[in-house]
Amino acid sequence: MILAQVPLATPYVSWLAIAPEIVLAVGAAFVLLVEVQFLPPIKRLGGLAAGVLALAFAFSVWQWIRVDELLSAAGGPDVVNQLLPFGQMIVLDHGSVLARFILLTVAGLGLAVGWQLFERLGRRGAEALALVLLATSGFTLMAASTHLMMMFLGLEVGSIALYILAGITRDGAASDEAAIKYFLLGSVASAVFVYGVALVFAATGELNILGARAFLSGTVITRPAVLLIGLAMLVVGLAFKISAAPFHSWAPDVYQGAPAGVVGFMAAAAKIGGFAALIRVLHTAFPSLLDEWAPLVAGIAALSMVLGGILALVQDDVRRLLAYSGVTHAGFILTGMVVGGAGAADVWFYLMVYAVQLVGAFGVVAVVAGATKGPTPIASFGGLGRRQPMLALSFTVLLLGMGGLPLTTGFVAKFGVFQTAWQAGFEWLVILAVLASVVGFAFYLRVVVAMYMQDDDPAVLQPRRLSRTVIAVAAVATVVFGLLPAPLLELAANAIPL
Amino acid sequence: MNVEVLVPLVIVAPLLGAVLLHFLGRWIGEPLAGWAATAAIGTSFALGAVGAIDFLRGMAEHGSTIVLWEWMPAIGASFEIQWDPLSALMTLIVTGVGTLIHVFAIGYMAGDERFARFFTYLNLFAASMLTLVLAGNFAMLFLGWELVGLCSYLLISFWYTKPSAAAAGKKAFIVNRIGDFGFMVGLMLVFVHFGTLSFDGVLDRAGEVLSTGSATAIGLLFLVGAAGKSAQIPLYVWLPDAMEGPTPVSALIHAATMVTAGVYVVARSAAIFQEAPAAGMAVATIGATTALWAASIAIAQTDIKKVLAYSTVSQLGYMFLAVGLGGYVAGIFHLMTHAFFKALLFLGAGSVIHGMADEQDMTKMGGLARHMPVTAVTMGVATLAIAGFPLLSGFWSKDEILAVAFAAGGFASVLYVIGLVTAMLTAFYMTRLWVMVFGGGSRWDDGIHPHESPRVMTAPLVVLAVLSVGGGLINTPFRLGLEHFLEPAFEGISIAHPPEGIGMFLLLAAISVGAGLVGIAMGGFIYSRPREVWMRFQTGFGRLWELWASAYRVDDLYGASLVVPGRKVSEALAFRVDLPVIDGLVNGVGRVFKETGARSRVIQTGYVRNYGAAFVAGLLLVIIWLLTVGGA
Amino acid sequence: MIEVTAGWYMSLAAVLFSIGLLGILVRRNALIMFMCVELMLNAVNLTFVAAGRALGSLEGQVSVFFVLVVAAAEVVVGLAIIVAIFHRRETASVDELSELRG
Amino acid sequence: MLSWLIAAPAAAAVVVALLPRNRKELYLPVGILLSCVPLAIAAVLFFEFTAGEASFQFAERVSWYAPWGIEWNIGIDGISLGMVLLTTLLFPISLAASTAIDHRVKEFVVSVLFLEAGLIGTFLALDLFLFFVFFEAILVPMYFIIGIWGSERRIYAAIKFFLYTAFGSALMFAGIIALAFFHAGQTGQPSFAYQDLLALDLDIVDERLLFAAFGLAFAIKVPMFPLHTWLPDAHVEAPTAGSVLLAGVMLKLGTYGLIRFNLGLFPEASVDAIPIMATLAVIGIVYGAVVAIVQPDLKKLVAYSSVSHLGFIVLGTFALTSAGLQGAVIQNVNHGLTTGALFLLVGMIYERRHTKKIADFGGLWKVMPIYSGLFLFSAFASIGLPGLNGFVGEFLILIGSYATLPVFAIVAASGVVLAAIYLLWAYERVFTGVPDKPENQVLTDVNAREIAIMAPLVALILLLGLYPQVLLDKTSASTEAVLDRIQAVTDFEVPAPGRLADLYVAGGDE
Amino acid sequence: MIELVVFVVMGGAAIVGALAVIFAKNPVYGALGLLGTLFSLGVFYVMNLAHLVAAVQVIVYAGAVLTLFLFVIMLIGVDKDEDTAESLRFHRPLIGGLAVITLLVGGGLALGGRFDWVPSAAGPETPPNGTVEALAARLFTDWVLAFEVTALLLTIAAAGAIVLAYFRRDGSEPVE
Repeated sequence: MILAQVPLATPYVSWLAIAPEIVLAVGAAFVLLVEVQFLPPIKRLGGLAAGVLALAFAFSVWQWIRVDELLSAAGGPDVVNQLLPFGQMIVLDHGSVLARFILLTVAGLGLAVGWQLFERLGRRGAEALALVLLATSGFTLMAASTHLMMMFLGLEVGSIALYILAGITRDGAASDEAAIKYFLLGSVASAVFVYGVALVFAATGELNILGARAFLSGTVITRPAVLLIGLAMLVVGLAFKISAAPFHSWAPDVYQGAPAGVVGFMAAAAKIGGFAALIRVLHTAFPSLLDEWAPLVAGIAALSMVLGGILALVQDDVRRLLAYSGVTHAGFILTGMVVGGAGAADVWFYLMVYAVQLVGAFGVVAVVAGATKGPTPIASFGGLGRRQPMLALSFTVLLLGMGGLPLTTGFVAKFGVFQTAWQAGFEWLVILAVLASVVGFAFYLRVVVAMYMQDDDPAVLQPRRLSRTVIAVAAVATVVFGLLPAPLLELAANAIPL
Repeated sequence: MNVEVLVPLVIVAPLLGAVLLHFLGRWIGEPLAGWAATAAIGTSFALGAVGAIDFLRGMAEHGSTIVLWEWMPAIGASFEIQWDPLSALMTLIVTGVGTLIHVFAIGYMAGDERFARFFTYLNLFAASMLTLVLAGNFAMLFLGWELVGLCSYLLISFWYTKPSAAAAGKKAFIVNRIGDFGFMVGLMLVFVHFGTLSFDGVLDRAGEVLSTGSATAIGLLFLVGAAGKSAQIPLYVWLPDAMEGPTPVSALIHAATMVTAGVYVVARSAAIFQEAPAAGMAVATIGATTALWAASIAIAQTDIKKVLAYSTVSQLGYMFLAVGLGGYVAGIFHLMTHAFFKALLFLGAGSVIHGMADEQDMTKMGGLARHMPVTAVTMGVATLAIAGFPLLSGFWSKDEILAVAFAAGGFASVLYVIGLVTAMLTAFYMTRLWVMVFGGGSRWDDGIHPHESPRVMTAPLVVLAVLSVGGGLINTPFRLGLEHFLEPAFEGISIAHPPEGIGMFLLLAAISVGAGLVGIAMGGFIYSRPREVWMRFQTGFGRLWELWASAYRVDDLYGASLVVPGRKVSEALAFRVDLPVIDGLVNGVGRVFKETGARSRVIQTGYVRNYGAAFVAGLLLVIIWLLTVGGA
Repeated sequence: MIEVTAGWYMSLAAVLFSIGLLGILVRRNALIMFMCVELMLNAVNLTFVAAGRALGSLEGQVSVFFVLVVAAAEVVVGLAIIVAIFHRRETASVDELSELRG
Repeated sequence: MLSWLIAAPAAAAVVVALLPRNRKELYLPVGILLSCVPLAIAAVLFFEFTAGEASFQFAERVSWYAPWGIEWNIGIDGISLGMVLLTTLLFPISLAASTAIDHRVKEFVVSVLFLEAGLIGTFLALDLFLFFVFFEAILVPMYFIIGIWGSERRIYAAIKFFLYTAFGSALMFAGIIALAFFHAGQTGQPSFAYQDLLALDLDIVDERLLFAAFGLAFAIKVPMFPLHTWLPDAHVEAPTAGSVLLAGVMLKLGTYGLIRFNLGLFPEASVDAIPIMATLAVIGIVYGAVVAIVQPDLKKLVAYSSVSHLGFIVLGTFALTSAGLQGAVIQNVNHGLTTGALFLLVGMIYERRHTKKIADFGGLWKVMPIYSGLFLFSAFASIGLPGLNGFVGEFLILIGSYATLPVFAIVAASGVVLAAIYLLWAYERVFTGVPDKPENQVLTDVNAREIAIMAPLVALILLLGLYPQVLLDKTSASTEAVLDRIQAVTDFEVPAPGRLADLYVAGGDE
Repeated sequence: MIELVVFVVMGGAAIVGALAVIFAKNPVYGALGLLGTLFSLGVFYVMNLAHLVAAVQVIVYAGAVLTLFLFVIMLIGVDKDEDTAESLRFHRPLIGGLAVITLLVGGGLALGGRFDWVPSAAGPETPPNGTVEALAARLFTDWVLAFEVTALLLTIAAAGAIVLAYFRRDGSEPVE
């Protein structure tokens, strides 16, 4: 009777739009089930996971092509439906597909460089694999969502998986501490984020990002306190995920305590998801408040670069160093956001580049951590240039790439965000940022110094060929795309949000 | 042969000699290397003489400029040669005296392990000096000017294992550089006024371009340079030390040729000085003062070469006096005769030293005339020449200078008197030298067997003695040969002359000859007596004599007032400013960063609730920002 | 007659949220900190419901469901972490987990 | 052709990197051999270069990433020609002087070759983005060269070098971005091309700020007083090749940049900045020389002498006269040759004695006559003895500077005196006297390899000293163009070199 | 009028419960305080016509979640007083300051009348009735994707709980 009264408007279902996520989710479930049923060697499961990622990637490529087609099509309600399926909960646009590319790549690389960890985990390796796949799907959803609750769900799927991964080895104080800290602070940040969602909902009556944008552009809000507080909470919740100062305090502890094999993935995935969401929130939903939030984002960026840089200078552990450097990178990337939607291309390029470097760098850290049974003080990299020349060279390239040395992708990325910010009139931020880059060199070079100019650490390293190769590939990519960045830049240039 | 081919070869010949000896000297060996070098400079002399014939004949009056190749066109500097009577005369002096000294050196340097290298340097010096005098622009003149300085450096420190020799070479170069500083600034002024450094461009237009002020500035700056090279007050201190070099070097460089470069430059720049009487007067004053100052030092020296060194300084002062007053011909004339007799004196001294087994202290000599007759006689001739004994070369040239000073009147009269006193002192100390070395009884130690030098050394002495006697005859008041010869080089310049009339000449000559004779008499009278007598004479002067003997302690003064404080400043800057302050600031920036980082670490306490507080604080900041500054 | 508008409820929610947030700062027992998070999520729910009523929109109430699910998932994982830690160290005070710092 | 010039050393580096591990003896010879390829290309370039043409020759311009307006935009003119030649020459030489490198030879050769590619690129780049890429990238190989193969305090020196210079260039980077957007603002299209940016019409305030940003980067590189303190550390710790390349080429990036970019792009600000730049230059000249006098370490002495010598170049640059600028350009090359020679010589003695302390030597002339001669020769070239190359540059600079900066020129001239003091005093202490220390008595004189290393430098020192026209002929058109532009854009009067001079030069040609 | 009374009473209870959570030394009291708050909110949901939500609130939160909490409290035996001595020097003043600032900001906004919780122009005056049917209609149409995504969440939670909290009975870790 009631069904008759309320004709259900079935939302448009686009299987393609969520095909990668379906593959990931099914793949994860499959990994768990196969493990329970057949107890296969972890290597098989790893192969399976790799296959899942590859398949998801293939679907993403298909998506990209489809998006091109749709955007060049004449338009009409069907096209809109296909671009915004599922009741406009998610969007199929270049940005979301690009996020999938990056996240899937990062997941694949992360598995490869951290493979030792998964082997070490034994039976629990399967769960870890599944969690990596699920986390990936969560962040891809987060990047694709055009609905704040959807975004929150994606965020939680990804984050909760990461909390678990942080504590997955259970092999000591550090891991526990990392897990509980990440979990508690992460939950608080999530709660703040979702409170922001509620406040924005209250102020605009919209949970949909596009709806909110339409509402804001058409309405003059006389007393916007609720809206602004909601925006603040959204920004802060996401700033936590990307570890921007002053919401970064979890990052060093978690990076240091979590198992080295997954930290790269954790760090990169959370950043990508966070920035993707930030782009949607700031650029898509709140372009009308650009004048309000741009200085705010600039301030967070500045604080991140300064505080992260200064604290990174005095770190003794490479993982903490990379964590603080991650804080500075959050600042650099935020620099590219102050301009509004046009800056998204530069942000995406930066994310692309940085994610690969980060995962590669943590791959090296994982190798060293494997030899030192956990801690990775800078001294443990001593003489790596002699002990593992290729590994050291790759690490050097990656570090210098993160530092933004010309001829690496890092430089192109920095240049991109800087020029964008300059264009937007944030000259002071750019000047601060270039100076912060120099500080960046100061701490990256400390590791390089250890590798090439100091005494050997006695620990014997046994990097797997797989991780060695992947790290080298990351380094090569850093240089090759640093010389010829045009393909990636063009890729990223598509990703300007609707 | 064409002059344009001939004259460049004047430089090329010794240069080729130097290059050849540099690479093959050791292989050629002794004494052939010396003869080869002599041949090179001899060739130069011959070429110069051939090239000068035109001037003697009165043809090609204006001389010619030969451009070889461009050097620094932006400042109008090419490798170009100015071939006019002045440069021709200088060429002949340099190569002529140089050839003789080369010959002498073959004997003097016999047995030295770096025999060939010595002649390399000598030839290189000749080439450099010829570059200086043949230069067609100031830049190239400066090239030669510096290269002779280099050779001087190399030759003074030829016996580099002797620390004093090495130090002396360095001192010579550095003091010269100080003079060069002035010279360079002068060149800057020249360029800024003329837009070129070419002699043609500068000297022909000096009158129309330069104001008196500019001309004075340039003249004074040139004087600084000249004072360095020609060892005038206050930059003369290097020359006495330069005696550390082998004696032929002292003869060639530090008596006959290089040190006269300053005089040459002033003469060459006559057009500029003509616009700046004050600068000229400064030159003359410096010259006269130096002449007296150095002479007073010379009288108290016991080292034979030191006496000659101060004598050189003093004589150069005469030349400055002359050219400063516009008596260019007189100056150049004295330059030439001085080259003859001072080279002779040095070579003679070298002969003595050679014969006395490297003894230089005159108090340990005496009575050498018996053992070294040729040396004694030739040196005697030179002594008389420098003392202004009538009809010898020094008489003519020095008298001309004094006469010019007398004729100039005014303040120059004072300079004239100074010159006269100096003439007397000159006669005194030269006689003293001769008598102490050759006269009286012997005072040398047992085991020394003085002997006359070999023919190869005495022959140049004889030739120079002849020149010292007769060289003055080319420019007597009765026959102004040199003046006519040089006239084309001083076109448009009013040259200062002695007073007209034979009577005047005789009067002035009588005065100066009188002064000379007094000096000779005193010197001869006192120093032919036993040692106690002249010691008593010397102590009669008390402290004054000591002051003279110690050369007025100028070296100490410079050391205390310039060298030591300079070094203190340098050390202070290097170790108290550069390292701690400037570098300290740089490192301080780094330290501030690290320190800030280290202090900031405490905010990362490791406690979750503390992190939460930071988070909340940030959140509140963001909210407050949006509610106030940023938004509504 | 004072009408209790949505604003009242939302103000109350704000107070509750603030208390929860404050609790994170003052407590060191992981369990209680976690309860504070639950408190905050409940404040969010109240906001959603109240706002939804005022706006005449059901979306608020629907959102509450998802917040609830998330809360439940967090509870499971969070308690698992706490149990795992307690298993080894016999404590639930996060103050004792402060080795990582600086 | 120019692309090949950049690619050749990079390719060489790859080749060396691919040499088998068990053929250690091959690394250095192959490296030397391959580094002669760019030299050959540069030589061809030199002879093909058209004298008297101010524009960029052999230019190549390909879009790199069009939306940002960055391009592969390279070309050569008179200002960079000499620097490219010097660079390609010094690399084979410094590699040949590196036989003392005994560990990680392959890495060393590879670093050096990459450094060469980067340096050539920096001199050729006309796109400011590209320029900055090269300008920064070269820090890395040099950092490794100092940090791995240096002496005791190498790490400190390497990091200081890297950070100091990177700090300097950071603001320039911001400036480059700003320039591109000024261009975008005026034409609608961002561009980093030097040729395009010359046409910019900048607000004077902006121009001054940009001048400062670029100037700081270059001033640190030069290095100008008081930003020079990284230099002595870097020089002292670097291996011979490092010091040679650092002093010979890398410092020239600063002076080159000042001429090319500061004078070229910011003429008005340049004119305004003359007092500051000239003051710092002159302080540098005197200060560097005074501090050099008492240095106890030969390398440090030469390092401070570089501070002094480069002050001349900056002075000549900002004198804005024809002679001054020509002098600056040629002095860039000259200083590379003479200081390179001095560092090579210090390196040779260091290899034999493992000390660079002046006090440890004495009387070397006796035991090493040829070496002493070479040292004396190089020292006099550095002192500025006419007939050798150092004189030509300094004399042109001094004479040229007087017209616009009389007081500065006079003070600067005192640097010439001081140069004689510090070098000759050091020479006296090291070479003259009797070799009384037993270690010094057994030293062997230079061998054939070392003579071969020095020979080209000695030859060029003489050639440029006696016939600088060989280079000036090709550079003067470009320097004149820079001055013409300044004259055209600002109200600064570039003093005429004097009508007479022109007359006589013309006369000399016939 | 009734609404006002209910609001004041239950609101007060909610706040008291919340304060109990953050100030009770014994976690058990804290949990009971939370229970009170949750229950109060359930009442508010009813008053806001969110019937299903209210039911779920009581069943899921009060019933399941809080029970789980109490269960864990008992399991790990932390049902004793917490040590409240502050070990961080500046922490107390810091949070005191933060609390004051929060109050000032909130109070300032409220007194300044700058709160406009929902735009007054928005929405019809008929409040939505949160019946099962109405909510289901939303959940399974436009929200269907979100609904499916919760499956991922629960899978993760399940897997996570096993991975983290499952220990072999012999105490030996499966890996290390």
